[in-house]
Amino acid sequence: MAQIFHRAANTLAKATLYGIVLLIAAICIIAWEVNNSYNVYLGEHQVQPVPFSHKHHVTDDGIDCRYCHTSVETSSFAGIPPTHTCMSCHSKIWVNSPMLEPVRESYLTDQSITWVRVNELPDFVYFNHSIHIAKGIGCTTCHGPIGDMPITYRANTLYMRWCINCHKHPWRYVRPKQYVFSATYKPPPDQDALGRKLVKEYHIQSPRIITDCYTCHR
Amino acid sequence: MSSKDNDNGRLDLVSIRSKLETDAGKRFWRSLEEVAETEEYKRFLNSEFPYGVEKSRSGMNRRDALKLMGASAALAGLTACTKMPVEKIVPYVNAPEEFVPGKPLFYASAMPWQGVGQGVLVWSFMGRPTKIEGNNDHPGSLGRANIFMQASVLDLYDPDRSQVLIHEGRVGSWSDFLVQVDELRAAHLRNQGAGLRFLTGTVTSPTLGDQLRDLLKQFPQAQWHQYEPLARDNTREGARLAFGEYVETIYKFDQADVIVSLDADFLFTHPAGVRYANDFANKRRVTGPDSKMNRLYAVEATPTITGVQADHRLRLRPSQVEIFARSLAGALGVKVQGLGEASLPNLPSDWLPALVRDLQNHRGSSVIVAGEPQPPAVHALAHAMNAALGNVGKTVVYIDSIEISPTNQTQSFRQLVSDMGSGKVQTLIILGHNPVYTAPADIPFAENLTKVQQRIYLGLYEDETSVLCNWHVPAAHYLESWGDARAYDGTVSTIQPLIAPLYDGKSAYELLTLFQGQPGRTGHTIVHDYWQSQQKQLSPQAFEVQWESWLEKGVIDGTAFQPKQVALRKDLDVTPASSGPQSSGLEIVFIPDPTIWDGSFTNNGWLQELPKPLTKLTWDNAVMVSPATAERLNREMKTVKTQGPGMGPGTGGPWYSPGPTESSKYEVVELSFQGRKVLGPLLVVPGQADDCVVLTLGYGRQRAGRIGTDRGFNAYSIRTAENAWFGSGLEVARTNQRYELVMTQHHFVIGQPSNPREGETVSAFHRDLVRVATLEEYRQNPDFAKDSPDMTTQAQSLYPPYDYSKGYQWGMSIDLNACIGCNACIIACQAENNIAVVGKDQVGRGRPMHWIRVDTYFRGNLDNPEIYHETVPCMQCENAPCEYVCPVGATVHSPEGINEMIYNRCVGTRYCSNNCPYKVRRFNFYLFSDWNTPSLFPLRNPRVTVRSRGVMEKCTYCIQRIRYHEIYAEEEGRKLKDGEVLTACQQTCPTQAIVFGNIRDENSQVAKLKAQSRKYGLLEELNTRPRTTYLAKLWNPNPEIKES
Amino acid sequence: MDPVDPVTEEKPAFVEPGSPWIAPGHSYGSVSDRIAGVVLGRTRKGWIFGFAIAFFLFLVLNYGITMLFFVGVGKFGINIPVAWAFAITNFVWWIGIGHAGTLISAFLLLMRQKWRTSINRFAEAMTIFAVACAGMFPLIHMGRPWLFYWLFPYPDTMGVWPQFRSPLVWDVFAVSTYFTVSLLFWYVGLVPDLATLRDKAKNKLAKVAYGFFSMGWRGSVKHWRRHEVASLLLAGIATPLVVSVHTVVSFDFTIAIVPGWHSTIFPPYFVAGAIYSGFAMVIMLAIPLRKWFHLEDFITIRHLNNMGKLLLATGMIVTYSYVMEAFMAFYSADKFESYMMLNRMTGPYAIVFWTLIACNIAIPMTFLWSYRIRTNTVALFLIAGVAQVGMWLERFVIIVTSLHRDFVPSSWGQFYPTPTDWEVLFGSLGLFFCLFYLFARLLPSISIFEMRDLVHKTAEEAGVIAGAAE
Amino acid sequence: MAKHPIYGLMAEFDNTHDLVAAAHRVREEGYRQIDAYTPFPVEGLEETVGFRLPLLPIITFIGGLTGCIGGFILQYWPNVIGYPLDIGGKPYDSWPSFIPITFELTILGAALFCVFGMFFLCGLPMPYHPVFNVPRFKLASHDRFFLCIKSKDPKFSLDETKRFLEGLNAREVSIVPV
Repeated sequence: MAQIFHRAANTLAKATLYGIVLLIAAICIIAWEVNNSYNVYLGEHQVQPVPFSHKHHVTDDGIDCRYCHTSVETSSFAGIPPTHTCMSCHSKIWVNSPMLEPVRESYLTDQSITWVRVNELPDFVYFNHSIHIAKGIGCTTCHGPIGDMPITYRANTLYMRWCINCHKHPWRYVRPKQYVFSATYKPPPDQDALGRKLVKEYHIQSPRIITDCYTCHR
Repeated sequence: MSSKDNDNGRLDLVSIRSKLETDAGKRFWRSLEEVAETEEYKRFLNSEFPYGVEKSRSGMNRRDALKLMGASAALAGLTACTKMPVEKIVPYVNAPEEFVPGKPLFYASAMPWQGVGQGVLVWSFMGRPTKIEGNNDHPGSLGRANIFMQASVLDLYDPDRSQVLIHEGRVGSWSDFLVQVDELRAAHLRNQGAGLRFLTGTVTSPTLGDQLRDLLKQFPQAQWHQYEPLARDNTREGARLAFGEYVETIYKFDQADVIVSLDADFLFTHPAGVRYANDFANKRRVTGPDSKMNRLYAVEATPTITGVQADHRLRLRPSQVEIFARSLAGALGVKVQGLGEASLPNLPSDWLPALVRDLQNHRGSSVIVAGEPQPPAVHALAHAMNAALGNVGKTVVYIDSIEISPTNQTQSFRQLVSDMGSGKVQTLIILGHNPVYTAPADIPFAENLTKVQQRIYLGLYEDETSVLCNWHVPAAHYLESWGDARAYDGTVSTIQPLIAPLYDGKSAYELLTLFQGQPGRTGHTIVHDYWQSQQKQLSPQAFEVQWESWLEKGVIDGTAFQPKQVALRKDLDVTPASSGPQSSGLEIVFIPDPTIWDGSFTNNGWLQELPKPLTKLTWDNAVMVSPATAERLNREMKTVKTQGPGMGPGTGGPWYSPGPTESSKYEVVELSFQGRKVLGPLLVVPGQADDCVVLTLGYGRQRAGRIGTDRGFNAYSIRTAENAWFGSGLEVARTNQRYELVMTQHHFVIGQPSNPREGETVSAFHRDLVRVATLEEYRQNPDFAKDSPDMTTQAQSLYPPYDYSKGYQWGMSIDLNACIGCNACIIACQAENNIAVVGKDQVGRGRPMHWIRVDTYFRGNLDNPEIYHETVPCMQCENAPCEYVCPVGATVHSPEGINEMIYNRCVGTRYCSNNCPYKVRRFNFYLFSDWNTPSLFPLRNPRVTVRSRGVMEKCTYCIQRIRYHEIYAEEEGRKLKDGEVLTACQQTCPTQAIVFGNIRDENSQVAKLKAQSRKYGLLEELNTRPRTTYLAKLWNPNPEIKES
Repeated sequence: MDPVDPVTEEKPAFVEPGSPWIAPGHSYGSVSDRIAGVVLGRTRKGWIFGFAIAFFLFLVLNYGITMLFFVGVGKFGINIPVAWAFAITNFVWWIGIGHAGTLISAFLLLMRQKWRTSINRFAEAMTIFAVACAGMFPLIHMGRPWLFYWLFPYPDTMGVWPQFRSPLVWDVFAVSTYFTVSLLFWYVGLVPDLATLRDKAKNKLAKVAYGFFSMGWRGSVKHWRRHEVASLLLAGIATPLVVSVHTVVSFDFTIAIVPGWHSTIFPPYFVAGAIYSGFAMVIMLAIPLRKWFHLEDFITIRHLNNMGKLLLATGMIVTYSYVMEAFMAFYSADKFESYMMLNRMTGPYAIVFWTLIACNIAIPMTFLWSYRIRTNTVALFLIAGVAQVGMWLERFVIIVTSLHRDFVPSSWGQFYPTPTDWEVLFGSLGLFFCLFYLFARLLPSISIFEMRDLVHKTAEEAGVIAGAAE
Repeated sequence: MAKHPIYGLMAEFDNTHDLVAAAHRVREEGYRQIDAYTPFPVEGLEETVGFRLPLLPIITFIGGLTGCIGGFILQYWPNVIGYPLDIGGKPYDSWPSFIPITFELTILGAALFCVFGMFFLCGLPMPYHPVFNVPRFKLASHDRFFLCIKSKDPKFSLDETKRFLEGLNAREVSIVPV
């Protein structure tokens, strides 16, 4: 009887088998990485109608978050500043800057500026800003180093797994209330001890309660 | 969420939509004229299925397929390896001041219903009204609402509302209309208003009344007619018969211990039904064996919401009610002329004497109520009896009529039509109420309408009347307009808009002001200026303060009418209008439909799909007869050949898949009444009086919209002015047609105890689902509702119980003794929780979506059974059987004891529903939520996820409300107070039968109710440990009456 | 029998004298050729015709599934309260059918039953195809089938996991394990036969294909020894597996509290029922197979008789279960259980219930006692068919009649099948037969090497080759 | 050791009796690198080809144990540590509910290890093998029995071994090229 396969087929067969295993592993790892960064625009600068710089306004000018995001302490929604807010300064400074043309146009034509949403959650997630502020979770905990962002980008995946991580261990992320709006706050080395103290002080509920599904989904 | 704010500080919806909706929005909003002529639009109008469902049934088109693929990819993308879609965010240019984005605002307003103002409180999210509640400050509401108030918000967003001004069948322009009005005004000014007529419904609005009076002054020859199909003419005429003038009767059910209803459905159809239900239930509220209850005797033809609550219910044909009233009056010693000597042959012998003794024992704390269907004589007798029993001033109070101009509307309408026929009317301005459809069959309104040269119709819809008019002006919904209306006790309620008119609709005020020659005035100025003119003593600044406070409360203080001293006429003569006893043939009875009323809510999907009390019929009306009459008819009916197309089959399927049709097909009969004929499916209703046939109004409409057109049959077509409520001489014949009726509860087992052995209703008691005792039995054995020890939740488990001893522990108590089965909770829940409407076909396939339902059970004999309503939301079992079978953990338990349903995790195995012993879970078999109709998007409650296809949903104890309050309490560093969180069903319940709260707090209302001995849980022997529990039903029968 | 072997063109070493499980006159070569000939011979018209019918039904299935995926699971006649109906009935039915294959190959192997040799291969194929059909149903009956992977444990972006207390997750593991193990078992058995086909094939493509899948099997002693050990081990673990799978499937019902589902008798009852329907299917496949491919020498009347007896035995267990179920319903004095049973017998679905009793008990239990009927291929085929229908109805009755009237009477309802229900039921038959037609055409329906072994043993026992081994 | 251009020598037998007898003789003669090829498993050959206690049961057991422990942890971890949730009022560690999956994964692990272990031990896949060079070897899957003495056997000598094999009632002895 004649050989059906060349003798190289033996090596090929074994190499294929091991290759398949390796390939699957590689696909899993790549998928994981892509899903955690590329798919959620992690660190990706969005093209906005106006190249608004948080770095400039927050760090250089020292404007408080709440000057623009007015309802962050009172409502689920932090609030996107109306054009009027921009114009309250920019009718006086940088009045001729070509970069600000869309802002002026919006104000004159009464047409809203359409921004690209950077930190976006699905519609079935009912995130509430005010309770996080009230319980000592700082802006930068979720929004990242906003004071260093010339163009705003997403600093965290905002995946449920990521949210749950904090809800399971709030003491790792909570900060004193006076630093909630600080863009430069760095957790102290004894964060764990401080966190546990703050959790008690701010009556942050037990992880079992705040990891409950209806905390965010309704 | 963006727009400029208009002068009212509220949002202009059009610009929101045009920004949010790109493609669909354009088509829908910018080219209405085109749309109006397209095939698509016609198809919508003729479509049998409500929003979106039709497409799901008949397959799909390319766009749907792409959309579904897109949707599924997007959904999957949340966890799978797909890039997230980029979203835009659009801020304001100038933010309105009172807004905090993401927080709701409340505005008080009022809904005119039967002309009477029903106080409402409207939730507004970012400028869009989404939910109606009752107004606490309003005497007719006390914070509660009925189904019509709850559902009215859907009408606001109804995509079928007329959106453009129509002139001679084509899209007209407002400026042309103004020119036309100017010409008419000029012409009529010349002829003193001769030939100028206004046709309105019942008017209680002081402002509108003022406008009309002004018009009649400007045009002395003009006339104002009022007509509503359910006009309370008998009540009015009864008062005039008794007292010689039109007065309004106010009943104080909170003072009444014995109540006799003579065909009166005062808990539901009365304009003050919400308030009366509250007062009535308060007198039946039992806290322990020492509590007292009122006693209700009801004499009526077909079981109504009120009659079902009666401790003694007597089935009588409407014509016999009058005889009963006369016998009762005689027995009570009322001395009036023409009382007569007739007596009822089939009245149980102990009934009348026992009732008389009971009434006489409760002089001053009893009340006799005559229902609108009864002739004026019965009303007069009721007044006389109340006077004789010393009730006047105690349980019965008289006030001036709350109407601007109380009239006998039937006469007024008849006169208008005869004038139209004789050519005396040149200009007719119709303010709503669709008279072409609702006119009595013997008053040829439609035929004579075309003899009027200028016919102007202000209406919400393009309907039967609008097509016969030269001008159809789209009306503004009450949530879009300024106005006012009097409550049942005369209190003026203000109506303020929550949103700018979606389709540039006009209110009646704005239309009349044109004829007044003041075209520039807005609705706001009209109402504001009228009230300013009434408060001349106030400076303009002081008035503004006053005005703001009125608007805030929704009522104008001190406008309630004071009790009026009236005396019975000495010469009161109640001789029957028609001589001789009623013939013994079949009697026809017309009642307003318990869900779509007189046809004004025909195009409301929520109300169409709402199961009617008792019959649980949806999407149709029926020819209702008692079981005995059905048997008799079955023997005696002759078969006729019908002309025309008949009723059609309802819905159906091919032979190999008949669907539910065969079992739910009902025999279509032909009704002939005074020479007019109508076809309708025959439906047996236990508890109805024999030998009468009951029809509900509001169906069979030719032009109602995609929801309401061609549903059921038109009872108006055989309803005459003379026999507006009932009449004898009806003939019924068989047609050999069958028609599918769709019900959410199957009564096929009633009266057939042999097969299957245990009927639906029998087993409800066998299974202890409804627990009931008389007050006497309860006093002797307060624990009658308790489970026997071997069946309680103390069942042994190998597992340790879960620890529910910390934090809030939510629970609910439903008092079956207070529940009157009015369905308000169902609609409130539907509005609050974005529950989809699925259509008749899907309901017929057993797929309704209501999260809370009202089960009806019958006990006792078939002819006059006791009837029980049981409201069933999710039981929120602590040991929930649904949870441990879910493969993905989409339903889990919260530490606060709520059985959670997470839609976005659900993959739709439906195992949880199978394992739910209460069957309270609802499944989106198709894409039931309407994702295609832009006008419905702003209706949705933004705090509740709109469910997609293939997910389970169920009652959540309104978790969005709990969380909302919980979060703000947490921020304030305090605990929630009892009563701070109200579920939607609880908030609207007119009788406060539903109470929700923290059961761990011993002082909470719910904990106290649960501590009562009447408390029981459904199917507790399954060890489900339900958090929703019931308080057993109690009857308070008269011991002197022995009923079989 | 031709004394000359067509391959070697020599007289075979010996021909066996025949035994209950094989007709006389076969040699190693003749059995190899006969069975391989089915695969390597020309395609017959009858095969094309049968395959075309099955493929048409398969297209019907595709249509039904496409509609389900695009329009919604509402295409089924399901509702609340009957949220499960045809799809789950089909699932349980197909899974049950699968059981006979594993039982024959594993359990009978452990029991050293020689007669399994000629039926195990196609019975195992039947198992795999049946489980494939079954596995499809839980997927298509989901409301959002595109999220099926949420039932598998993997580290997702949500940080959540399947709910491991749910019998549906147990199903996922049980069915996928069952499918995997059955496939492996089948493949392990096929490898030597694939080598035979490789060596016999004339066509280059067939040679490569069979060569690829036989992986270079050369029948070495070490191969055979490991093969035997592996087969035994697999048989040893597949036997508890097969029992566990239908036990887990029965947990779908017993874990629930629905009257008519919540019953401790279900696991053995379901396993017995599964074997019952499985053997019925084996019979229904064996009879045409032996006739059309002329395999009567290998699948003898005695085989059919034995399978008939097994059908009878499992049928009796099923009968006992029915009786016990009814008895316990009334004996328990549980009002829900007793009503459920009464409703099954006299309610709207009574006709289905009594048809099931007729199909599963009355007809088979009456006729299968007769040797003449068990050995009459037409009668046996018909009885197996009746039992098959009966078993489908049994699942339907369990699922639908229990659900349609459960605890709260106001929520009682009815189930009416829709066209889609029928499409996927008959469509799944199409899928099954498509696969089976392909199998019968492309792979040996009877294990060749085991038949050679049987020839050897038969000859040995008859003394044709005395004491060969020792 | 000298490199041989051939793989070995292959003797063909008509029946098992001859094959087994020959195999015994070959072993007695001192050959150790032997293999036999048969169309079905033939008893009594393992010792002659030097087959020791099979590893397979141990591999299978390890597979089963892995599946068992892994399966239980897979369920225990998310339910008790990873994301504990109240499911129907049951305790987080409701281990009886975890048994079915643990069992199924035990079976799965055992089966996978068993089958892949078998192929691994057999050295499969090996589509090319010198024995296939023997023209009549295709009968090894038909009705003939082959005995091969590999050239790497220290005692192997082409001529001697061939002669020896031919004396064993072999039907034919052929050279197996590499």
